[in-house]
Amino acid sequence: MKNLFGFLISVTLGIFMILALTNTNAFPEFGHASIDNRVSSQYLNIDNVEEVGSGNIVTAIVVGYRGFDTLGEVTVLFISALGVAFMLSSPKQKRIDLKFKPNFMLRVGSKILFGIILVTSFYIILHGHLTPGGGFPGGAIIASSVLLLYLADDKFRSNIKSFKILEGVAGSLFVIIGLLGLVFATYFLQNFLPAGHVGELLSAGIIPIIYILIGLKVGSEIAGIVDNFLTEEESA
Amino acid sequence: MTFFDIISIAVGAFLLIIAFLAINSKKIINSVLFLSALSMLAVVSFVLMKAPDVAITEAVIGSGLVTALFVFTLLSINRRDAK
Amino acid sequence: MIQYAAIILFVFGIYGLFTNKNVIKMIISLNIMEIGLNIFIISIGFNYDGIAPIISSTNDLGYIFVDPLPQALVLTAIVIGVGTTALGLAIAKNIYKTYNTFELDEMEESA
Amino acid sequence: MSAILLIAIPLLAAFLSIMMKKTSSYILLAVGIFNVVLLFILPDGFVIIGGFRQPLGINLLLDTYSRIALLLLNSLILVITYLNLKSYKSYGTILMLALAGLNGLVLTNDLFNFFVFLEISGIAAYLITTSNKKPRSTFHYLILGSVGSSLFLFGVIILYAMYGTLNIVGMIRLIQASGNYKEVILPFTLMFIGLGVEAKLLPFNSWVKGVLGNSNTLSGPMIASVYAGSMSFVLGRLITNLFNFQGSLLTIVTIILAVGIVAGDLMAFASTKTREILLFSSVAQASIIALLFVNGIIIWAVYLIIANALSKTVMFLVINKATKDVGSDESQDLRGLFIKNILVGVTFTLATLSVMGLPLLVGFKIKLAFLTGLADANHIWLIAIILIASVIEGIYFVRLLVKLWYKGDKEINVSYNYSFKTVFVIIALALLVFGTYSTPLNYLDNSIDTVMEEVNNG
Repeated sequence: MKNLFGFLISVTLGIFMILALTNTNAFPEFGHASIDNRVSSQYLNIDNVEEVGSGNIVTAIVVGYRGFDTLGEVTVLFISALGVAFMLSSPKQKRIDLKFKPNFMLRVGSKILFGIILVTSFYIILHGHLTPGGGFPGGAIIASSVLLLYLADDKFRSNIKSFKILEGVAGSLFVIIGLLGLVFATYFLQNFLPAGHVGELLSAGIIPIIYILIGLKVGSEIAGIVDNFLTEEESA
Repeated sequence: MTFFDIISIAVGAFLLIIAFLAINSKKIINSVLFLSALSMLAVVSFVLMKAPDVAITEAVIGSGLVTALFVFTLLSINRRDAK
Repeated sequence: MIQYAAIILFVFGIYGLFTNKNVIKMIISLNIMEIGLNIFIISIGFNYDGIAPIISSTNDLGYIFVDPLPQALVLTAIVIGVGTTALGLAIAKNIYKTYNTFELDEMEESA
Repeated sequence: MSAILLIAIPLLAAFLSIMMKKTSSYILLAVGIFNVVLLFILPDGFVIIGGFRQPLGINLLLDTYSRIALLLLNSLILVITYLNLKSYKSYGTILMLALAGLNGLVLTNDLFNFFVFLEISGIAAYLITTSNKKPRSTFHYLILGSVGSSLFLFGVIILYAMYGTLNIVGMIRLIQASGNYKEVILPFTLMFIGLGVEAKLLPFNSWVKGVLGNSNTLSGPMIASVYAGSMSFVLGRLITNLFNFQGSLLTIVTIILAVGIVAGDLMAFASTKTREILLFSSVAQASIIALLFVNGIIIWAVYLIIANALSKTVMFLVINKATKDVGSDESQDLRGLFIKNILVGVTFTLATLSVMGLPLLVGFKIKLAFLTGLADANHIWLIAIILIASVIEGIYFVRLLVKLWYKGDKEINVSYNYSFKTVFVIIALALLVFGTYSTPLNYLDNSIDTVMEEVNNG
C-alpha cells in the first residue's frame, strides 16, 4: 500500500516535471543552451578573464566570483566532519578489526604509493587555476592517500589532533584572507594580489592560495571522517 | 544520429538500469556497489558534457570516498554481529 | 536524453526513499537523487558545439564554450552531498548502536 | 564595517574554536554580543563580496526587514546559549555555525548562496537535535531536510536555465519583464515545497513530531523559535517578492496552508503530551504566518513571527526543563507544576495567552490587525478558518493551563534558576507592554522590505 503511494507520487512528480520543462519555451532544449543571455557570457568576457587571471574559468567562478559559496561549502564539510566526530568518537578509541593481516609487501608498498599519491594531489591543487582539478579533488586525493595507509596497516592511526589543528588553521586563514581583502582592497574576499598572465603558474592572485587552503582543509576533514569510521570505542 | 547521441542514449539507459538495481537489490552491499557504478557512469556523462572539473571531483569523491564510507559502516556492523 | 535520464534518476531517488525502510538504503537513495540532480545541472549548460571552459591563453576566447557556471555549482553540490552522506552514515551507526537494526519497521517494536 | 562580518566573524570563531573546545560556548557569547551591537551600527544597502558587480558575484542585502530578523535570531541564540551554558557545553561550535548559516540565509541576495546557507543551517540543526539522544528522529529530519534542499536547488537551477542569473533582485526583474507566470510554476512549486520542509508547513513536516516531541532545553527553543522564526522570515521574503503566487497556484497554496492551520490545531487538540501540544501549535502558527505573507500582510506577519518566537521560547524552556526533571511530558504527570513556581507559571500563562490572542497581550493586537487586513482583502473564509482554529487552540491551551496550575496526586519538584526566571520575566513583560501600549508597532509598515524598490530602481 505504502509502496504504491510512493510509486504514484514519484511518477506524478516525474511526469509533471518532464511535461512542464518540455512545454516551456524559455527552458533551453538539451544541447542547445546558449550562454549569450546568461551571466556566464560575462565570465568569458576578455576584460573579466584578464582581471581574474585564471585560465580555468570554472576555477575562476568557484574561487573568484562565487568564492563566498566556496567558503560556505567548506563550512558544510567542516560541520559534517565535526558532527561525525561528535557522534562516533569517544575518549578512548581503537581500530576496527578488519579480519585480514597485511603482509610486509603491502605495508612497504603502501608507504611508497602514499608519497606518490600525495605529490599528485599537490600537483592537482597547485594547477587548479590552469587545468581541471583544484582544491576539492586534490583534498579528496590527500584523504584517499591517508585511507590507503589505514587499509594497508591494521594498527595504523594518524594523528587526529594535528588534523584538527590543520583544519582549523586552514579554515581560519580562508576567512582571514577574505578579511584582508576588506582591509587592503574594499570588499570581502577581493583579490589584493596582482592577477598576472593567464596560463602561467604564478597567476590569478589569491586563487591558488585559497585553493591550497581548501585542499588542506578538505583533505584533513575527510581524513578525520575516515578515521572516525574506522575506529570504535575501546570497550566494545 | 550522431556518435554523441548513441553514446548518450547508452549512458542514460545504463544510468537508469543501475539506479533501479541499486534501489531494489536485496543485499545492502550490492546496493552500495551499484551506487559506486552509478557514480562512475555519472563521471562518464560529465565528461560527455564537457565538464572535466566536475568529472574529476565526482570520480574521487563520489565513487571513491563515499563508497569507502558506506563499506566501512557495513564492516563495523557485520563484525559486531559476528560476536 | 541524458537530461531526461537525470530527471528520472532524481525521481527514482524519491521513489527509493518512499519504499525503502532500511536506513543505509535510504541514504543510497538520497545519493542517487543527488547524482540525478548533478547531471541535470550540468545538462542545462551543455551545448553540442561547445568546448570545456578552460583556456590556455586569452586568444582562445573566440570559441563557443559550454556554460561554466553550472559546473561551478555542481562542484559545490557534490561536496555538500558528501557532507550529508557522511553525517547520515554516522547517524546510521548510532541508530544501529541504539536499536541493533537498520530496518525502520523493526525499530518501532523494540523501542 | 560591513554586514559580511555578521557571517565571517562567527565562521572564523567556529574554525578557531575547534582548537580550544572548552571555551567555545564563551566565544559564542562574545560573538553573539558582537553581532547584536554590530546590527545597530551597520548601514543599509547591498554588500558586495569579492569586488564583483551585481550579476557577476554574490551580494548581500541588509534592510530593515533583514535587520529585524537578524536582531531576533542573534539575540535569541545568545539567550539560549547563556541558559544552556552548563548543561550543553560541547555544542558551542555547532551553535556558532548555526548562527553563521542563519545570518547568511537572511542576508543573501543570491539563490545558490541561499541553498548553501540552507545546507549549513540545516546540518547544524540536525546536529543540535542529536542532543535529544533519539538518532531515529534525527535521521528522519536529515532525510527530509536533504530532500527539501535538493528540491529547492532543482527549482533554482530551472530558473537559472530560463533566465540566466542567480541574483534574486535581477531574477525578479527578468521574471517581471517576461510577464509569463505560467513558465515559472514548476520551479516555484519545487522551491516552495523545499522551503516548506524547513519552515514546518504541513504536509512536509513529519519530522517535527520526532524532533520537537523529544526536545530538551537546547533543541526545543533552538528549533521551535530560532529556526522557525528565521525560516518564516526568509520564506516570507521569497513569497512576497519572488514567488508572488498567482492564479491556480495561489488557490492551491492557500488551501494547503489553510488545511495546515486546522490540521495542526486539531492534532494539538488530540494530544495529551505537553511537548506535542506546543509543537503542533507552532505548526499551525507557521501556516498562519505563511498565509499572511501570501496575502501581502507583511508587517503583521513579521510581528507575529517575533511574538511567536518569544512566547515559544518561554513555553518550550518551561516545559522541557520540567520534563527533564520529572521524566515524562504527559500533561497528567506535570499536574501542579506551577504551584511551587508561581512566577514561572504566570509568565508561561502570559505567553500562552499571547499565542491564543487574548486582549492586553501583544498577540491580541497582532491578531486583530491581520484579521482586519484579511477582511480588507475580502478573504472572509480565511478569517472564518483562522477563527475556528483559534477556538480549538483556546480549548487545548486552557485545558493545558488548568492541568498545570491545579494540584495532582503526586508532588513534583522542578526548580528554575535565576537566569531562567529573568529571561521569562523579561519576555513576559515585553509581551504585556507591547500589548497594552501598541503605538510603536504602527511606526513600521509593509515598506520595510526593500527588495521591490531595488528591483524598480535598477
